[in-house]
Amino acid sequence: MTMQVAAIDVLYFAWLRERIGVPRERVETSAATVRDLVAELAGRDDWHAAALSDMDAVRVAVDQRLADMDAPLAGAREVAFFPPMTGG
Amino acid sequence: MTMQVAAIDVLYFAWLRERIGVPRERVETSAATVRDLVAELAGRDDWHAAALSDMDAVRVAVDQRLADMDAPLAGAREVAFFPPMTGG
Amino acid sequence: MGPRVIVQDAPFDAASLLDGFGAGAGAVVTFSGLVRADDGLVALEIEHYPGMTEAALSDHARNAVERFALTDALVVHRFGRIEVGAAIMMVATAAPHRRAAFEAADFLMDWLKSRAPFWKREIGAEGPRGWVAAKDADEAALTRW
Amino acid sequence: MGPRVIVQDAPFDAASLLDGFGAGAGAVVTFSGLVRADDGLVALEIEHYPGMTEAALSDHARNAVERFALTDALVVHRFGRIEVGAAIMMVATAAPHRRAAFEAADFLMDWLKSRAPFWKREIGAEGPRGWVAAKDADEAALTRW
Repeated sequence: MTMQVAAIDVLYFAWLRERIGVPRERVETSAATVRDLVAELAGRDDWHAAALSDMDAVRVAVDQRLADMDAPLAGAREVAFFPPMTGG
Repeated sequence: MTMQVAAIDVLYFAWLRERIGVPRERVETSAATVRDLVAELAGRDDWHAAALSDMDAVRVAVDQRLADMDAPLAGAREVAFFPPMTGG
Repeated sequence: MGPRVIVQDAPFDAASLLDGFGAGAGAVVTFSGLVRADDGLVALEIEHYPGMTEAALSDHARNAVERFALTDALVVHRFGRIEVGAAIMMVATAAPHRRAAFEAADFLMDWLKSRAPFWKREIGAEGPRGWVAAKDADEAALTRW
Repeated sequence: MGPRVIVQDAPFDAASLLDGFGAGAGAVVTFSGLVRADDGLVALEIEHYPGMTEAALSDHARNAVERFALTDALVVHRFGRIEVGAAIMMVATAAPHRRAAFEAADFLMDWLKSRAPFWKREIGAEGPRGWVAAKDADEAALTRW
């Protein structure tokens, strides 16, 4: 299987946005799943590592739909990380 | 025990009002309970008798509070008979 | 200040009654009952028991306030002729949190359906029809509380 | 015509949004969530996920319409700074009968609390406080449906 490298927009909200320091960034990645992408991002710097260290406290959306750590990223354009929602 | 004769306003609502033909009437009665009063009223004429023949289909209020057939009438000024309520 | 209870034959303006309702609360629930155009119905005629109606609604609204720790409650119910599409009644409840506001509105409605002295008659194009029969389900609903 | 979904930072006028809502229905339920002045709170700041928010609310409102056979549904949610006493959001549901209208509003709220991409932060007189933590109870409430 060939490694596909794709450009994905990664978005952060609420305290993830604050701790990572940017609301969004474009990453070139060959990550096949959300879990792979998290591992890559956590390797970027201490802030990414800290924010993504406890993924039980983080929710994920792939192309604006809630997803889990095993969700495939083939064809995905946008992945968002955020805390559990507190709407209403 | 002495028989107390009292004047009580008897009110009828909805189909009881229509079948009995009046919305209210004043009765002189020595009825000790709602059950006694119903027996007296049913003896007045065929319309009262018909309207009060099935008390399972009739609700009662004594002095504007829901009551049952055994409720005492001592001191009562107003007794109302009506079908099950259909508010809301 | 107790809950507000309104019994009237005139239409009511929900928006103005709710203006400022629930100030300071975190959750406000309203329920409105409207006349549906079922089976060629053109209106409902609602009879009530003047005096008992107001007292019973006030008692029950106070019960709801106490039981669900409401910060505000409102009950409005019309009588007389009510055209299809118009509102028959409305309850509103305010509480710090949503669960209490929802449950109190539900509780008020269950009680209103079978314990408030109102009787509905249907009016068709041909004139008055029979009195609406009480539903066993409405009576049974009261056992939830 | 699908349910109406509004996501905006400006305050909304509940009365005008509800004008004509639920025409033809027998039962209309509304729920409004307001900012409470707890612990010296002066405002909430609400962050959202533009694009996903609107899509998720629309999807869920359509689910509610289908599941509870609603005749109408409305979801309004603000973002940005919202002062104490102001409305954060409102849902409204219309159905032939009250049970469906109540349950649908309750369902929409349970979902909104933990599945719609909004995040609340408290603002005190001293400035921004921390992000509001999600409640286990809100997550658990979703298993009711």
